[in-house]
Amino acid sequence: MNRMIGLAVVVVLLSAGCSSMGVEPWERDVLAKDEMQLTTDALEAATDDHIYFSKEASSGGRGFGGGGCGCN
Amino acid sequence: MDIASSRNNQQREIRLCLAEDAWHGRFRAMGSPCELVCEAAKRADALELTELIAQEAWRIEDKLSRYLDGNIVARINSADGKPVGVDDETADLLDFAETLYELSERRFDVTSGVLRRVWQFDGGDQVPDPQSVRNILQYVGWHQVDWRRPVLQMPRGMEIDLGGIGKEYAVDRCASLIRTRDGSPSLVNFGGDLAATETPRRRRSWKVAVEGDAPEEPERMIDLKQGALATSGDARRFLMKNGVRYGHILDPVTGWPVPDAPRSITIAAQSCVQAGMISTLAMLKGAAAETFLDSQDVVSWCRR
Amino acid sequence: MSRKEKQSISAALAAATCSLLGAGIPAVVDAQEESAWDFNTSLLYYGEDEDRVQDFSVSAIARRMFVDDRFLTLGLTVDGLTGATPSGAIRQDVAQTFTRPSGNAAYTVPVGDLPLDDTFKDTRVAVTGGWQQPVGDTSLINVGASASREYDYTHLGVNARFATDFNRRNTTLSAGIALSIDSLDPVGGAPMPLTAMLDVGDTGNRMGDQDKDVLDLVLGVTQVVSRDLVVQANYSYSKSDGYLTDPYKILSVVDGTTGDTLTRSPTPGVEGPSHQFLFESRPGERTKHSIYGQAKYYMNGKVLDASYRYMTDDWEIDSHTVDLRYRIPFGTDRYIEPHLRFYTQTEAEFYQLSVPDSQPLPSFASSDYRLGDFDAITAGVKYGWKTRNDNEMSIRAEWYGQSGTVPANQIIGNQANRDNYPDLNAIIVQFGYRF
Amino acid sequence: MTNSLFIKIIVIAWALAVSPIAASDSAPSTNLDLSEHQGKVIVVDFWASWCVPCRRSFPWLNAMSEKYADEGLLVIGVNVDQDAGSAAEFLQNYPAKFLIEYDRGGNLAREFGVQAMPSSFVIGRDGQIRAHHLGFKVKRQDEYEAAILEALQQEIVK
Repeated sequence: MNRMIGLAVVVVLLSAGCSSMGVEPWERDVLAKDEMQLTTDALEAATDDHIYFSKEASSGGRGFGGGGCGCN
Repeated sequence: MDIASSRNNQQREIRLCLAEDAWHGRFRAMGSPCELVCEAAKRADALELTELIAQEAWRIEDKLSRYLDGNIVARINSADGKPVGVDDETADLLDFAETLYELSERRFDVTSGVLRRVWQFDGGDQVPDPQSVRNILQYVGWHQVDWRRPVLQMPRGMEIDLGGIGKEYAVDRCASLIRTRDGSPSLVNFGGDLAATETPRRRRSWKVAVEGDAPEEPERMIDLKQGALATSGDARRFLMKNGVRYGHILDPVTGWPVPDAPRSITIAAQSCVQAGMISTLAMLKGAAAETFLDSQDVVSWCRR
Repeated sequence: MSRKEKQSISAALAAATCSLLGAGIPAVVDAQEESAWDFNTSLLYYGEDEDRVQDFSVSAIARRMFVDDRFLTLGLTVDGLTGATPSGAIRQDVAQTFTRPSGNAAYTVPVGDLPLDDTFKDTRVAVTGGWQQPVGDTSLINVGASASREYDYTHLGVNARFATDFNRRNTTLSAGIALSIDSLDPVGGAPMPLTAMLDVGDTGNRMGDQDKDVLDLVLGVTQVVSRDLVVQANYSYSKSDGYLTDPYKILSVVDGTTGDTLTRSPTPGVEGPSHQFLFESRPGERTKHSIYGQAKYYMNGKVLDASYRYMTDDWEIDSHTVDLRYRIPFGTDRYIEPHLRFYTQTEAEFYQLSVPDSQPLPSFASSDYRLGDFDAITAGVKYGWKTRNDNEMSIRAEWYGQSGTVPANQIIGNQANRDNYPDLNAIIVQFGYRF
Repeated sequence: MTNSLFIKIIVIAWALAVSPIAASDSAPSTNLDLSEHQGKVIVVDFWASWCVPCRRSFPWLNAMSEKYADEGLLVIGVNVDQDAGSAAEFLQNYPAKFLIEYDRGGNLAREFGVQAMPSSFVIGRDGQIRAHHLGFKVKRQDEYEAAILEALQQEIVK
């Protein structure tokens, strides 16, 4: 339980510390590039998630944990 | 032809019954009893079609009613002289209204609704004085409206009312909805303005009764195979003063009822909108209504 | 007015009516918009060494853009899996015979070999659908559904996500929920946990279909830090309920002193296991928490993508994952992207290599290598280029290796001389085409 | 953001652009000289080559520019790209039939308080901001157009 609270605090701190950061709306040329999106290739990300979901005890994090078995 | 809104949504219910070999789905919209006569075999199909057209009729009612706040008509009428952008469907209706204004030589005018402020056709004898008619006339006239699709702007105090087109438009929209759904042969009847989706299969034609103006007058039976019917004129809406009968068709140019207009005109045409507009245009011709109708290639019934 | 002119009124009216009714309610279409559909397709080969799992997979995501940034996304994946996978039993100095999961046949593993279940063959079809649209000027909503089917497993899921921007769109907060309802129908029926592997034809310990429900919640914040740097932090909660056991995994029952698997004799005239094995057992609940952080940093055309994930769960598995990608462009429309991934996890509290007969049977036990203590490394490279008609192609090749250890206190007698943890080496080759 | 703040911003923009001192200044705010167009209604649309909704807005801006040119509408697309190349490429794909100005340093965008890309400001004949919108939604084109028409009809308040 303590560990959960710890995680929540980290997330809250991250978001609170952010209010003054950032760029002007017209300065987003680099951020608008395809390669700067958090997920550049949805299919590759889904493939990796599925492989590691099948081979390791952890899953998700980036998004949802992913379903299906495809185990072993 | 006013679109009177049933604000109370509880009135929005559908009844369905089987009579004379066809399903009759009934509901109220636009201030009129509405009916779908449908040759569907199954009750569920008839109900589905009735629900479909009732939703469409109510949608149009909500959109065009001048009694509802917040719809596009209210936004235009409360713009206070400012320009208002309108959606595509409303723009189509306004384009149509503009065409009719030109075709009718300014007699068909969606801005003429404000004349109702001085004219109340309740069968009484309250004929307004000429000065108050002149005063209100400054707020009438489509030529004062700046309509540049999709933006409409009109002087403060003016109002538009699409009720003169709305019901016929709704009938045609509903008929074409049923056609695109491949529904069974149906007749869409909104308060006497009606359209057939196709020729009926179980009988030779759709039997349509046009009510007489007075109880002693017989109904007029019309056989409709295809197309649409619309009727203008309402014997119950008039004023009587000093032996002069003032019919409810107002001439937006003079602000006074059209003299010698027929009591009712029924038109058969391809679409309900066409039928309705021709009957309205004929009404506005007054004494020349029949001459006008003769010159047009339409099937008409005129009552004097 | 002449008769002819008057007649033109009904003709003009007919034309006007036609344009009023013919139009219906037109969809607003903007001809300047880019092509409405785009497709992302891929071919994947995943192969493990020593005749273990091989997977060929074909996937496609189709996305349709509607007016004003609304999107429909449809996805399809078809997987063909073959090969063998460690059953969970330990190596022996003699040959070992096992009953197949179906219960209809037996197979024998040679002396000293890692017991693999080679009956593994499956086709998986998975579909997804999603809708995304803006809400107001600064928010976004996503809803989706997913389903997949393999011969012994069915998955159905729904998900929704809401994201809203603050601070001139430099900060995005998001919250998502996903629910899935899965059902398992293992070959030969799901075995009762911690019961013995029986002779061929004996179905005395098999059960019917099993269910598993999963609830996932994700809370995230994305922050633009500077013109070149964007970071994301997520907290995820995942709760699984139901049948979480792997119906095909077993444990060897061993002598408490020698560590050798105890033998047994099948009923005369019937094939059956040569040694004593128990089907594994896992708790019916699992709660996972993870935090995930990602940074994308643009350096003069090159992009560093670094992420870290910490996961902990109530099976006492803790894991750390670091993922690094570095995209280096060259020429006008080519790039090369090395990829490194490090993963480490601790073993589940009920992980055990084997079951000693000298000790009382625990409630839960599994020797599934994926619940053990192991490290994994992925190393690879991706090469991408633009085709002449501005479509994108890419190919990546990666090596994935797992290397695990069994806790020293679980190793009994002769087990110390054997290789107990089934290390894994796999290659991943994926070809992608976007158009 | 209130109208009065916008007025101030416009005054600054104007002063920088119009005054000879500002013109000889080493860091002029912008090349955009709104005073040349006094008495017109001006749509100032901030756009960038990397901005997807900007692609949608160009056909509409073209249409407005043509439709209301005679009534005194001037559309100015202010490009905020850092390098001229990407703007030029964008304009090849999405040609503009209106005036394009460049604001590399984002000075004008800052003075207008631009919150998102694209951002459009309708400046009345009297130089005051009459309307503005963030982003560009095809479904709201009629509203945007109504705002322009309204500004076109406003008399200069003396």
